[in-house]
Amino acid sequence: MTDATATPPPTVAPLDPRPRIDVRTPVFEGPMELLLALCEREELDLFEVSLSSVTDAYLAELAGMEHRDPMQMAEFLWLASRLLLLKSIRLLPGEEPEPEEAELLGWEEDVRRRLQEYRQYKEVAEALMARRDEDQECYPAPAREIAVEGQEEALQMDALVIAFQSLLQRLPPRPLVYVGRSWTMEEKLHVLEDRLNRGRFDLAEVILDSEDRLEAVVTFVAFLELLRRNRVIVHQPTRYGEIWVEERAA
Amino acid sequence: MSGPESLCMALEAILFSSNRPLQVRELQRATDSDRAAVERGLDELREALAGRAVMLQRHQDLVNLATRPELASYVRRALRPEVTGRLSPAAYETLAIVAYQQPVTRSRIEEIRGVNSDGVISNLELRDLVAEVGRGDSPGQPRLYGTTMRFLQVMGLESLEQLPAPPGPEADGAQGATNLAEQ
Amino acid sequence: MSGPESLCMALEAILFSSNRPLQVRELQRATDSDRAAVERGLDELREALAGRAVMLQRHQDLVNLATRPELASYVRRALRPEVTGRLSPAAYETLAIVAYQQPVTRSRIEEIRGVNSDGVISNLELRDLVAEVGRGDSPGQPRLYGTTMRFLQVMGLESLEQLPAPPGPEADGAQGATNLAEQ
Repeated sequence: MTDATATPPPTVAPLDPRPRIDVRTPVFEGPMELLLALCEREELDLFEVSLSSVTDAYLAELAGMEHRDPMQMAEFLWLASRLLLLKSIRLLPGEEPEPEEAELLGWEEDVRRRLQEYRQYKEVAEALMARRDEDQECYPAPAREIAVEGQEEALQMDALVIAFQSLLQRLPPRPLVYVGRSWTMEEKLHVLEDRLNRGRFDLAEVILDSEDRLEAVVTFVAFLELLRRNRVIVHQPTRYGEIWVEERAA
Repeated sequence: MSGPESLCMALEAILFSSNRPLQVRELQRATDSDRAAVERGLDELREALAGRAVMLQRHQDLVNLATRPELASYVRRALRPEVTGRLSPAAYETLAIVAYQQPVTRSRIEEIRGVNSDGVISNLELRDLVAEVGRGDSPGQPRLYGTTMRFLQVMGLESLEQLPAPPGPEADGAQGATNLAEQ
Repeated sequence: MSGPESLCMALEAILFSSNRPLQVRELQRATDSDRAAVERGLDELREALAGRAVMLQRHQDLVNLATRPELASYVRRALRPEVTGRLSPAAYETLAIVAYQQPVTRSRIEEIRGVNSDGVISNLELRDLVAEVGRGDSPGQPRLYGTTMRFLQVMGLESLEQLPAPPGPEADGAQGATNLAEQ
């Protein structure tokens, strides 16, 4: 886990009693993984192998490991002790195994079975990893605007005027010392036509671009003119939402 | 809904417009159709989409449209979608176990891996690759984990059925793994 | 690009994945094709889509896919609750994080919330309350999210400076407020 999202939220970290040693740098996360790797390195057949034959390699790896989480280290050490026991039994052959030894031999069978299962998932994991590297992602539909054009109820003119009035209140009145320019409706018509060429626009946004209320009124009248000339269609996808103005298809 | 053909069209329009997977039930409600009709419509849509750039993804009761895996590089070049961070080998291992054993408990995952897997599982949950899908019957009602639609998307699969034959003592695990890599 | 058929497929995949109209030039770049080839591919795609729920729209140099208008009522029925329903507590939480920490990455949001936030973020995008405002410098160039004009309208705010003081006495919050005020 080398990614940033794996880091716990900062508020949680101090509560964790375990020392935050990075256990990710060593190759082996757990004893099963190490054991499997050793069997593969020694080219031992998992179906045939006697685990006592990997004991020395296991102990050597363990000795070379960097300091790590004591809990995790305990898991490695526990397996090491079992392996040593197993090896000592195997070194003294011939005698009838005592009950404790029989239990240990059963344990070996169990570990071999688990190693086989683990190896299968590890192979699937590698296949998934390879697939991921092939750049084969499927991209789902993005958040797109829901096409409701032509479906909503006709926009009422009074609703439009109310919307305009509420916009007006958000614009400053004409300042005492007037420094802005004054607009004619013809000029504003050109501005709106320009905007339409670039695609649809939000009426509120255009009106709020005004320097003062007078300019807003001129813009609004110019917009009404476009509506009257049938040059634009207007729709409001949600009540009290944006009022979209768009060029009417020729 | 006037006919089976238009149901298929309506389903396509809805799925095209939705930025999240939809449940069959939601599709029923939106089209005033029963479950069987929607399932037929989805089958029809799947066929209609053959040879097109978009395919129907299905994960249990969820459906969505997504681009075909072999076209990923074009989408990436055009739109630079956000790159999902790399996963660790431990994460892939856990993902493999969840994919084949779902619904699966944390303790079963840990039994197979032989190590504590809390951190890995919550990382996979955070990335929406794995999710809690219910609670087990055993004492303590342990959480059950399964893969998500996002898992299918990241791996470029239409459904979980496209995963190779499950590994197991009877099947040859290496065989399945090879198939997956070759797809 | 191996052939005209796959160019048509690539164009469809790109247009499907895009949430905005794309310029012909962008399509050329993503597919390594000249203008004439892309135009032919688009013609082909238009034909392939005949009788389907989705159509190719063209406005001057801009192209995009959209559902056919006669299917809009299904789309609205299926997805209206998402756009107009009440915001969930999770959505408010996410919105608050975006408002105070913007521009903010998805992973930062998830770090604070502690859960996967894909769904919530895309719902907020759908409602036009948050939007992508750029890309981060860190590996993978993660999307950066910020609030929109519509957020201000919905909240009855004239500007982001009118947001109440950010939560948390810690330096991090104060930092955020300063950044916000400076924007």
